[in-house]
Amino acid sequence: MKFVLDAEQRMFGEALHKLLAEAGTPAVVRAWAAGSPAPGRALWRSLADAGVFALAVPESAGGVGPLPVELVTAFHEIGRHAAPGPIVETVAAATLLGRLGDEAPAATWLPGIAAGEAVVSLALPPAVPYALDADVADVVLAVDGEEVRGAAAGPVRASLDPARRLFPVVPGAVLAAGPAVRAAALEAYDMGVLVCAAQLVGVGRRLLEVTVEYAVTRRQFGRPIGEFQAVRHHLANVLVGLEYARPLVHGAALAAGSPEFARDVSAAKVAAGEAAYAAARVALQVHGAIGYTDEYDPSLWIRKARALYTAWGSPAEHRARVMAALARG
Amino acid sequence: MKFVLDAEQRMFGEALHKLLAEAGTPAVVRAWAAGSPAPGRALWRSLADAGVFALAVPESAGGVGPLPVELVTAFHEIGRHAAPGPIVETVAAATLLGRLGDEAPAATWLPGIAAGEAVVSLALPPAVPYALDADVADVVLAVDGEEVRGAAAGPVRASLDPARRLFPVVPGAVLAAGPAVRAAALEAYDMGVLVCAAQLVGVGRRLLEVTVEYAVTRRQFGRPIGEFQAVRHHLANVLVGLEYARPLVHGAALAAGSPEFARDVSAAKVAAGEAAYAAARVALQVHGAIGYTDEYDPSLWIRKARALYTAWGSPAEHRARVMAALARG
Amino acid sequence: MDLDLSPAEPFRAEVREWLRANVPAAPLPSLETEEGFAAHRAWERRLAEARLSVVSWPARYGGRDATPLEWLVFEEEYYAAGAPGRVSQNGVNLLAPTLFRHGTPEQLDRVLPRMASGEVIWAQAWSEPGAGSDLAALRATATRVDGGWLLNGQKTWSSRAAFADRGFGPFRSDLAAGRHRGLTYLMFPLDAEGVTRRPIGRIDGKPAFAELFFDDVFVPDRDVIGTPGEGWRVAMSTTGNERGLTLRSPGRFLAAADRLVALWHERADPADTALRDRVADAWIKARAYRLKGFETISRAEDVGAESSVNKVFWSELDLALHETALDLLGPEGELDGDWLEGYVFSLAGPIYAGTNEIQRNVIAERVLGLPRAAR
Amino acid sequence: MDLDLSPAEPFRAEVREWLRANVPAAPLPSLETEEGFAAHRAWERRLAEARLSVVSWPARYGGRDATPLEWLVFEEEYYAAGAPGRVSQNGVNLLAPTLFRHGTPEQLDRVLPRMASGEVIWAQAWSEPGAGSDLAALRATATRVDGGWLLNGQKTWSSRAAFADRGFGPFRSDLAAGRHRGLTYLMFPLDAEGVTRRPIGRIDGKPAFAELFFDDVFVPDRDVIGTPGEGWRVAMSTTGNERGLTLRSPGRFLAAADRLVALWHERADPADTALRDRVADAWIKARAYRLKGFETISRAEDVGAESSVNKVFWSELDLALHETALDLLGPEGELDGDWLEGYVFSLAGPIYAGTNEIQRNVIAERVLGLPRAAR
Repeated sequence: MKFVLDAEQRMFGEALHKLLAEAGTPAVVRAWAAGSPAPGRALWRSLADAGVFALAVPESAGGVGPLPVELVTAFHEIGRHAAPGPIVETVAAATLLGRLGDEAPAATWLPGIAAGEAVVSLALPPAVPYALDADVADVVLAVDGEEVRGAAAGPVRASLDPARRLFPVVPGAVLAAGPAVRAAALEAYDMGVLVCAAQLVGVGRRLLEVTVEYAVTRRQFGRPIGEFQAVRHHLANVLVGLEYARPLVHGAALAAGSPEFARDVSAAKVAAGEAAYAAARVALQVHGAIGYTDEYDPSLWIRKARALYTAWGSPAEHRARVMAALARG
Repeated sequence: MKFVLDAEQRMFGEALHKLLAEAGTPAVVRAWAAGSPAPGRALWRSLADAGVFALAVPESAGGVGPLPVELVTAFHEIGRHAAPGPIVETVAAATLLGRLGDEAPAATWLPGIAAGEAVVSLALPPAVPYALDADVADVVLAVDGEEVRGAAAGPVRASLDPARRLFPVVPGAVLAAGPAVRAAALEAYDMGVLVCAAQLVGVGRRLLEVTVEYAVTRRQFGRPIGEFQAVRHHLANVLVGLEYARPLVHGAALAAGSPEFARDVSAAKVAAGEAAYAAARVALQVHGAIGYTDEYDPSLWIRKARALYTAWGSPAEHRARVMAALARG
Repeated sequence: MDLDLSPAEPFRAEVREWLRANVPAAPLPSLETEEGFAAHRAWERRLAEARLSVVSWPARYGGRDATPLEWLVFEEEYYAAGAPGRVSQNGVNLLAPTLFRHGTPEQLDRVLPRMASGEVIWAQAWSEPGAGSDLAALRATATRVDGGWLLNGQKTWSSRAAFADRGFGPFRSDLAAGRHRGLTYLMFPLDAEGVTRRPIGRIDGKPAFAELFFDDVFVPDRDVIGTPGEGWRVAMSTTGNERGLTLRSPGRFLAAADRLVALWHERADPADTALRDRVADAWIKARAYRLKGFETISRAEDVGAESSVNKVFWSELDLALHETALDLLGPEGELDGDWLEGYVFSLAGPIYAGTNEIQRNVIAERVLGLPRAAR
Repeated sequence: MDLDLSPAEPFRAEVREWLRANVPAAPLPSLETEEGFAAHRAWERRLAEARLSVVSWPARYGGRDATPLEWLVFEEEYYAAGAPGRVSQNGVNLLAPTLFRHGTPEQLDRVLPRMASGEVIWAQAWSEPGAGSDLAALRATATRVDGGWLLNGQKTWSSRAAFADRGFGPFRSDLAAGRHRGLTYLMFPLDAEGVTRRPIGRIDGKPAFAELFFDDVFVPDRDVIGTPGEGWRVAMSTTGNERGLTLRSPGRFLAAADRLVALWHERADPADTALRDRVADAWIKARAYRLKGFETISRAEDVGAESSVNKVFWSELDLALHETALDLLGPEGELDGDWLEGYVFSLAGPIYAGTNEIQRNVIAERVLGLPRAAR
């Protein structure tokens, strides 16, 4: 039993951290929100070159996956750097396509996903009713009961996080149908919830990092605000929340394929969502007015934390899934 | 509109505060818990002499009531000094008897209640399934649907608050029956909830008083602990909670007899219970180990706050009553 | 003790009727846009024509000498009717009380009527980079010159300053004096020579406030409020208003809580007691805030440190209420709309007008009597 | 990365089987009574006979050299079986690690086997009136005499000391030295000449701890742990144990959370999502604590300040879990019983072993690297 990332997994995370830091994601996110997806698409391809998307694609379709532990390692960094785009949705779509049984749509899209050439958005109602960034996606999939359809994007709905462009879907041609779709959709949802939780932990971690940095440098009433016990204790509580969300995410990743996967990804999403949102509230409170401004970078993570808090299932929905699983014993 | 106690009401409260302070209630409470009710009975009579119980008894039966504002003024002091005994239950019983329509039981008990000669305990299931201090009471009433019965006390059940001795009831002779009982029991419950809420605000206020005093005098790491921001902010939050519970209690008292009474006493109980329990948690945390000891007086209020938090209806039950009232519009 | 609101009922009826007849059917464009700002200014004129823009003011300045109870009732009706946000609120709630307390008759006659009519919209200019909640650290200067003062330096987080007409706030007029001394409280035009304003996007991108840069901006003596050098005292005398009832009247939260209850009945699963309890708490707290308001106006004495108690309570109530709404909306919660706008607005509550941490320090010292502590 | 527990499964099976066969059907009388204390001591002997009282110790002292994973598994099984509380836990979790680190071979051979068998029950004697979380303020003294030391002064909040056999803790041996210097760590008999113990009632009245008064109590040199004057370092080297995993193993909370889930299924209205969400949170947090434990033992390095993170988490989890149970029980919640006992116990969590406020300071400084602050 060794319940920590092994050396290779750690190096993979550090490499992504370096890649994303050098990409200067804040500018990429602002461009994405402003409707200029080019830098985001470039970043997408470098994530693919680093092997991120292949982690979700089965070997049979040119990938190396599914590798849930490596995926949560990647999404921790993706959240930490607020990388834009339907990354969660594309990974969930890869899981969906890989599980359909029906080879045709898998063969059409999975190699492109693994290579970073296919940006996929996905609507998975009821928890995921809108397709994220559908205007930028190469394909939009919409699951409806036992059908997977190609879909067109309706009029955009603005989100609290301007880098999240949400679209109602207009279902088109049926790509796959049958009971296998229902099972595949459930697996896709669980995988989406898992990587969304990992992303939230990364978002919370960055918020803690920047807020600690601010508390050390910003002075008020003649001393660094990090000396005030109220600030210190707020930040300590944020750390505690994140420290206990991470093992739930890792534990859920290791439960992939087991009957506990759904229960464990829901537990991870609850803890990660609460920890990241608490981190956002404290980041805002400690930064004060400047944290409340669009132009100051912490706003990118503060908005994302709140948006992801209810995305891919609200905490209440996931608590209900946990208790339902426990009821079944 | 003058939504503050008038001079006479303030003086009444101050007189009770003086009376209870001079009575040395902590010793009375400890004796009561140890099974020596004599000092408590003496205090009961002096509360009656001060006019407390007459406030709940209609003039027709030798009282001056019902006077809800004066009652909550009294119960604020009763909670502040942790006076022991079924005081809430006796007031609720007076309301029940006064509303029965049936004169016989009212004539039998109300004059004695007003005079402080009759200590009454009451079971009002489901929210009040046990009769408090039934062994000390002169009469135990048990409401069951459309019947009021005299009742005997079953074996005592120990409470977290040793001054609260709870007894299952063994129903006896029917004292009154009919639809009027149901209506009277509801009014009795609402009155009990109201004065219990007032008592909770008094309990919370005393806990804040003693904890502030402790924080000013107790030194750690070379300074009064009241200088530490964590302690200061805990105590400030307790004050805020109590400051907004009080007007809800007063507002509910003024709503007596109106269709909003049930809704408003429930709102008051929720706010008073949360504020008093928060005061107890902070009192314990600020006092540290000494607050966790039986022999140190704050424990009297810390235990009472938790016990009353779920007595006369849990916060959840009262939130449900509020929302039900709002649903009816 | 009583809760007899009947003395204010005739006024309530008049206000309700007027609002029913006059509140625009469609919501005005956002206050934080140029177009919306103009629309809200026009709305203030209509309120003024009905003598409803500043009901608690003396009639000679455009008010109708309403009692505090009548004012609370007006606010309840105003927000219950879903009437537009008050673009003039910083002037009405922060500058006007300052003038009533420290202004000259000439200033009152000159400033108040045009404020009441919406002809002049005022922006508060207090905070500076490096001096948020810490007013004593202000550095923008007012230098004595013949017949007036020259303003230099920078202010920030000036609400509405992107589109407002005039500003007000304390400037450092005596560099030698101590942190709290040597401040002078001034009114100045935002379109004057030497004033540069840079709109700042709120966390949702809307330009809700602005940075102001001053380069030898001349202000005549008649626009000094109170005694030069006494600006700290002048400023402090109204911080209570900002934290207390006037800026956040109970009516605002009663209306929001009622809307939340309606949203719950409309959208939520009645069996979902987790949400139900949070909705109930929002309604209970809004009601507590209303009753506390009646308590406050029933007492003669000044609210003082009680305004800090108020501020902690309403800011946390407002945030919790809107978080509950977003959670109730589930995946719709992050989408643009009234609830999200209200949530974004509520996020600022615990920060501005003195962070809640500072308010808790004030409560600890001035209300609870805990020893003064440096930290 | 993996969660492969199979290496510990044979041991788990053995422990489960032994507990199934040996855990008393009826719960023992409360540990905090003389009768219950004796019963729990006898239970420790039975555990020792099966070499299950100190599984992680070396065999020569009565253990079986269990791996950290095997120890976690033992704790899971132990609490899942509802086995009695561990009357010897202060010796096993606090004194033993100190001896392993600082004790002499002679001390290890003399003290540990009789601790493992329950023959000698140890009480921790650290706190003093006026020195709770602030060990540097200790005033009880150890005076050098021929062949040993004389103890004088007072200790308090000594858990189990009402009925225990021996105590251990730091005493001030050099009054001249600074706050953290001049302490000597000693073991002493509680029934010795000159020791007076006054049981102190816990908030529920049970004598869970005691005050100790020392009047020239002689302690031979062989009962000094580590170097005289180095007691601070000796004491600090095990505070991590008290805050960390060893005193509050995940098994304890996993079992409590499972019991809460069972209580919810048995007693709660399934539609009551408010309670359901709190039950879910308790289960999720207990599971998080378990996984964090696996993480901790998977890392080689010392836990250090992480034990402060642990302590804040488990103490708040334990309290929230028991508050949920009492609320779920409604009017029964205040009645004496296992849940109330657990609640009373959980109330002490945020206070002892260094209050959570102090733990947050430690986290802020040692984990987050915030500037050191006096307050």
